[in-house]
Amino acid sequence: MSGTSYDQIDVDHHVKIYLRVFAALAVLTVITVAVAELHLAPGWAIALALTIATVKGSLVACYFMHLISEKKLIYALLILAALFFLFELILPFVTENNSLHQIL
Amino acid sequence: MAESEHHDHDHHHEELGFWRKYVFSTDHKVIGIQYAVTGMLFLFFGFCLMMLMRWQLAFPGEPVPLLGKLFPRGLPGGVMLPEFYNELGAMHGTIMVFMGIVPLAVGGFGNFVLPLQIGAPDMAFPRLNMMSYQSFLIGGLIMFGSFFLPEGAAQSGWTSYPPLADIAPSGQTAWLIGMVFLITSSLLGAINFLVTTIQLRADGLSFFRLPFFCWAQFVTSFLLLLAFPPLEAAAFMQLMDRVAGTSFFLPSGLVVSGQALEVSGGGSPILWQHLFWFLAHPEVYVLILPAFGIVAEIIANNTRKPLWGYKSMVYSLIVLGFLSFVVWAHHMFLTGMGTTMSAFFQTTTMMISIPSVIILTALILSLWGGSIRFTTPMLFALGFLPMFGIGGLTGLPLGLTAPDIHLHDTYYVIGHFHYVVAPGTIFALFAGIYYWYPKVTGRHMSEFWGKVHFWPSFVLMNLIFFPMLIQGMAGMSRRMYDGGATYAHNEGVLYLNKVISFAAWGLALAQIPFILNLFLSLRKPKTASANPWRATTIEWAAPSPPGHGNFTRPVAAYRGPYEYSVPGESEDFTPQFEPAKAPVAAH
Amino acid sequence: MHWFLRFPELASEHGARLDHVTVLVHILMLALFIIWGALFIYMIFRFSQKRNPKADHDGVKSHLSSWGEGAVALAEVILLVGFSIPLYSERVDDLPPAEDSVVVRVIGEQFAWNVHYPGPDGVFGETRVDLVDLQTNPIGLNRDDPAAADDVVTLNQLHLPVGKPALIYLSSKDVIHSFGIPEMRVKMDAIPGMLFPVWFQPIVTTEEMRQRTGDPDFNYEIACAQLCGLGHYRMKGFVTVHTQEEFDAWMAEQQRLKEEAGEVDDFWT
Amino acid sequence: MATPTVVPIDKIIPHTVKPREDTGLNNVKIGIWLFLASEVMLFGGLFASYILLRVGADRWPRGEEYLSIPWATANTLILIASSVTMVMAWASCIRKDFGKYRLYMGLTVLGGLGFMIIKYIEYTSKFHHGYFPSTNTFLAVYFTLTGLHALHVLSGMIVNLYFWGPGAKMWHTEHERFTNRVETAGLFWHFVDLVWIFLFPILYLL
Ligand code: HEA
Ligand code: HEA
Ligand code: CUA
Ligand SMILES: [Cu+2]
Repeated sequence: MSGTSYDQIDVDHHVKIYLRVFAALAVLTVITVAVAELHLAPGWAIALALTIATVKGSLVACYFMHLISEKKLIYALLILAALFFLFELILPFVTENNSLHQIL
Repeated sequence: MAESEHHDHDHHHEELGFWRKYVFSTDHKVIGIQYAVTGMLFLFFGFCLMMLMRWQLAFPGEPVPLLGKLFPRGLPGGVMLPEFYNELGAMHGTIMVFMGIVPLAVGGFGNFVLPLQIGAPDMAFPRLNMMSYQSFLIGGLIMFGSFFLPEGAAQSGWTSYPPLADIAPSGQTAWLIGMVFLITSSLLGAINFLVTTIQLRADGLSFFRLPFFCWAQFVTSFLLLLAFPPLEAAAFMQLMDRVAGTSFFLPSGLVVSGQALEVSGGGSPILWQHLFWFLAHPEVYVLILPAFGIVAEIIANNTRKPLWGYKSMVYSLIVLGFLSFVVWAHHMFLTGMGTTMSAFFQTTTMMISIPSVIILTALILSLWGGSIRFTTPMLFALGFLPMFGIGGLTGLPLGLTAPDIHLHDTYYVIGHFHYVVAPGTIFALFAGIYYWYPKVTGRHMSEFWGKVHFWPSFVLMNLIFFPMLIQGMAGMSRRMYDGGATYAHNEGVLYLNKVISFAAWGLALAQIPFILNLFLSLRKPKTASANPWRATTIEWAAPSPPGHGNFTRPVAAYRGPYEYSVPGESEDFTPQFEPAKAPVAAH
Repeated sequence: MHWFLRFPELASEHGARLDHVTVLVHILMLALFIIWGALFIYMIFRFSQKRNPKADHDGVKSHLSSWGEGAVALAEVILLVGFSIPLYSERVDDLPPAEDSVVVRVIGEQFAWNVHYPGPDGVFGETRVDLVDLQTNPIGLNRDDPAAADDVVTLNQLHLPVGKPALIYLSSKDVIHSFGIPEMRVKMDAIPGMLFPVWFQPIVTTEEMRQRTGDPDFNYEIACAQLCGLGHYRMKGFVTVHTQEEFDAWMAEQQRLKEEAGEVDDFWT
Repeated sequence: MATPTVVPIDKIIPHTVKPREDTGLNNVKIGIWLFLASEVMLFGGLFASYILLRVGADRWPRGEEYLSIPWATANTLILIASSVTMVMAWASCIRKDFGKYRLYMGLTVLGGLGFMIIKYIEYTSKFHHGYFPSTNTFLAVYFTLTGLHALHVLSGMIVNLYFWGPGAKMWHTEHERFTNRVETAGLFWHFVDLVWIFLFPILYLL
């Protein structure tokens, strides 16, 4: 958002979007809960729940955090962070041989 | 923070009181000095701990002379207890890494030099800068204070592996809390450095005109920013394990001294190691990159020619930064890793050695065709090169799993990394101190005593650390309270323990000229000009020492950072901040 | 080519290859250090201010250094692919078949190594945490389990026959230890809650090694390599490598002792 | 030569308010995003640990065995709503409508407060049932993750409260800078919301 002078921002348009996003988020929240009540197979349940969460997260990031119209530098930064975040998520999967649970 | 209305009457043009000026200052130069002095004090403290350890290693079980009365807890009757030895080891490592080198190299040099080199009036967030220092100080004091806990300081190694660390006495809790403060400090610092470098560069100072030192700080800050949080998460979890009785790192059914441990279990000790090394491998590059930066500046200045291969050095730096996040498990080869995983981490480890080779080669080749001045900073910078060479090269066998089976957790590892950090980074830091001292204080340090400092230090460092490689090859494990005397296979190398210890104490003596030089030079008259080394980078455009807001005139960059000995120029240096004499046609 | 590295005595089958890789890496390191170092020293003298008062703006023009860096990379690739990866993969993945090896469990504790042999029946008796008793039953062996009847448990004494793979399953009761026998070139962490196999084939008996080193008291030692608390430095075990006959005799002796002692274990040393 | 007063340093530092030309951003904006990047790594470490512990566990309870989904759903909606009021507060800054700003910012703080109260109710009810972090790994993860998140909510509330109250003085003196500050606080607040959006299904629903 920064960069554009504040006088040029069409606030009313923004506000309209915020309200729509709010509605979408609320609906998606209800859907996540409803889906969880279905007790799907774990794989599907996880995939679905995380997909919905990702959609919700993206909405927050894109509209509330104005990522949709952000500067290149911020994108570069976030791509970097995302990359390292992925490195981090390799972490549980490089732990082999983690199967024995009793000591003796 | 008292709004001190204290007025100076001795005609200093200052409206800031003593507290605001020296203690709660937001001036990057003051904060840099605070960081550097605190860092040096901690280095000195870590050094003292090490000398105590070396007594025990050289003369296992014999009472330490003089000190017995002072530390009745750890040295009853002067004889060191094994617990106390472990405390010394863990705290030596922690203090040197997190409270010595990082604050000095990044907090000190970074804070003082970086804004000056990019022509900025200060850091982007001065108040955050102050908080960063204060957070460091609190963390440091907690760590220091933990020695006075009834059961002493942390004693599970600087790596704090659980379950040992989970069931260790309360010093470990202090260690964790201290770490959280230190991490917070580094995060705040890193954000500040990054924003400063991105936003406050002077006109014309494009990224590829940045001095190499700035690049090194820039990449270092990224490492700090992105590698520290996982350790923070791990520290929280270990704290929960210790305080709230969780079992993040404790598997079910532990039996400690014949007693079943009353915890829910289900955790994984390996998890800590992953999170720790995810930080700690990038962390070791945090220790070395600023050193590269300092050495590069000094080499360019003292050879009177540009750095050779500046661009490839910068690219190597960036690649190094990236790769440092995917090699962490080379510290964990012997934790039951399978072929695939170990092959992956071996390969990345070998890959990461290549950018280091490129940087080192470029630094060495920069000497070619130069006109080398053997000033004290240059001596330390030159000493750095082969020392880092030995340290880096000994990393190679450790990075290959097969040799690592034999070498893991032996003194070979100790030798490896001390070569990189002690005659490596510490030498670079000494070089930097001698180099920027005139800028910081307006005074010169004595060249003669500088050389008296360098030569013995150089010899003794090698006498300390080379024998460690031999001991390690013989199979001597690290963290041995009796220096490995229990084991028959160490017999042939035990005599080296004494050699090393005497060399270490000798090294202490060799620092006396430095300490005296550092402090006594402060009493000399301020004779340093703005640019005593006839250097090209922008920090030398500011007066020595720089005042409030740093520069007395607007600065901009007109060329690359190291335009030394430009053909056709009358002087052998063409500062970055001097406009071209005969203006070239505008583009 | 071993002279310049001070390795401990060598007593395992794979050890020679491990040493070989180590030597190769060190040759690479030495070569680099000498070449770069020679260049470095030459330049320090050649380009001192005295000899070269005026610096040359451009410096080196050749691109030889890229070749040098390329060569380093190539050497590393060869070390990786040709030596280290295959050797390590054999260590962790090509476990010898249990029937051809001596299978032993080693359980670390602060500050000792418990060694558990399955006995002649080749089956380990059940061990349970709730049966652990520091003095009489450190590994919680369930003595009512028929498979446990002939199990042999020793403290800090690992007996192995020469020339036969020893397959050791490592774990720990309390904190992380590391099981290392320098002469055998093995080392592996013993982590509570995890079970890692380690294997090696001893090729020199203790007796032979005593002759070779001229030290009548020589013993192979298990050295704990991971900081495990205040007694880490003295967490030492012994490995005795017998001939097969001696080993069988030792095992028979243990069985006899067991019978004599009935339920009471008196072989803790 | 004598300069009796020194210009405060924040007045000399460029780009505190106005964006730099080549990056198009002001200092604070980059700073907060860098901070959020580090937060991503912090929670990433915790998520990674959660995955590792869960995959390695013999049995992992479903959230509903211990936790209350209705309360958590309510909390999710509250937090989302407070994110909306937060952007509205920012929009009011741009509209230069101080009354609205006060209203929306106040609502945001109240949203945070509501969230914390519900968290408090949840925590105490766990404790009453004898569920503690030490009970099992699931609860350990639950308390650590939500606890750390709650700390973030708390710090966000403190910042917002400051801008609602004393910090709002800047509205009149340096309006643009103030607007930037609100935006920055908002970015943090939305991030906290975003983390919760992931925590909710992971801890309560799966
Ligand atoms: C600043 C610190 C630093 C640096 C830069 C490095 C650099 C490297 N390290 Fe090191 N390392 C540590 C600090 C560091 N390390 C620490 C602290 C530990 C131990 C932690 C603990 O367990 O407590 C450790 C441990 C450690 C291990 C684990 C060992 C074990 O526990 O078993 C490994 C394994 O792969 C490793 C590998 C490497 C490699 C491949 C590099 C490479 O990046 C090196 C690349 C460099 C070169 C290859 C040199 C090239 C130079 C020349 C070609 C020129 C020669 C020059 C002249 C003659 C003038 N290191
Ligand atoms: C940056 C890191 C760093 C540095 C610089 C050092 C420096 C030194 N270290 Fe250390 N060390 C570690 C990090 C470091 N170490 C770590 C991480 C471990 C592992 C811990 C563990 O097992 O968990 C370790 C372990 C370790 C051991 C092994 C202990 C064991 O395994 O039982 C030994 C043994 O000799 C040792 C010795 C030394 C020596 C002789 C120095 C010397 O080089 C010291 C030289 C120091 C100086 C030259 C400082 C000079 C500074 C001044 C003089 C400042 C003065 C200024 C003022 C007073 C204003 N260190
Ligand atoms: Cu067991 Cu060290
Ligand atoms: Cu490493």
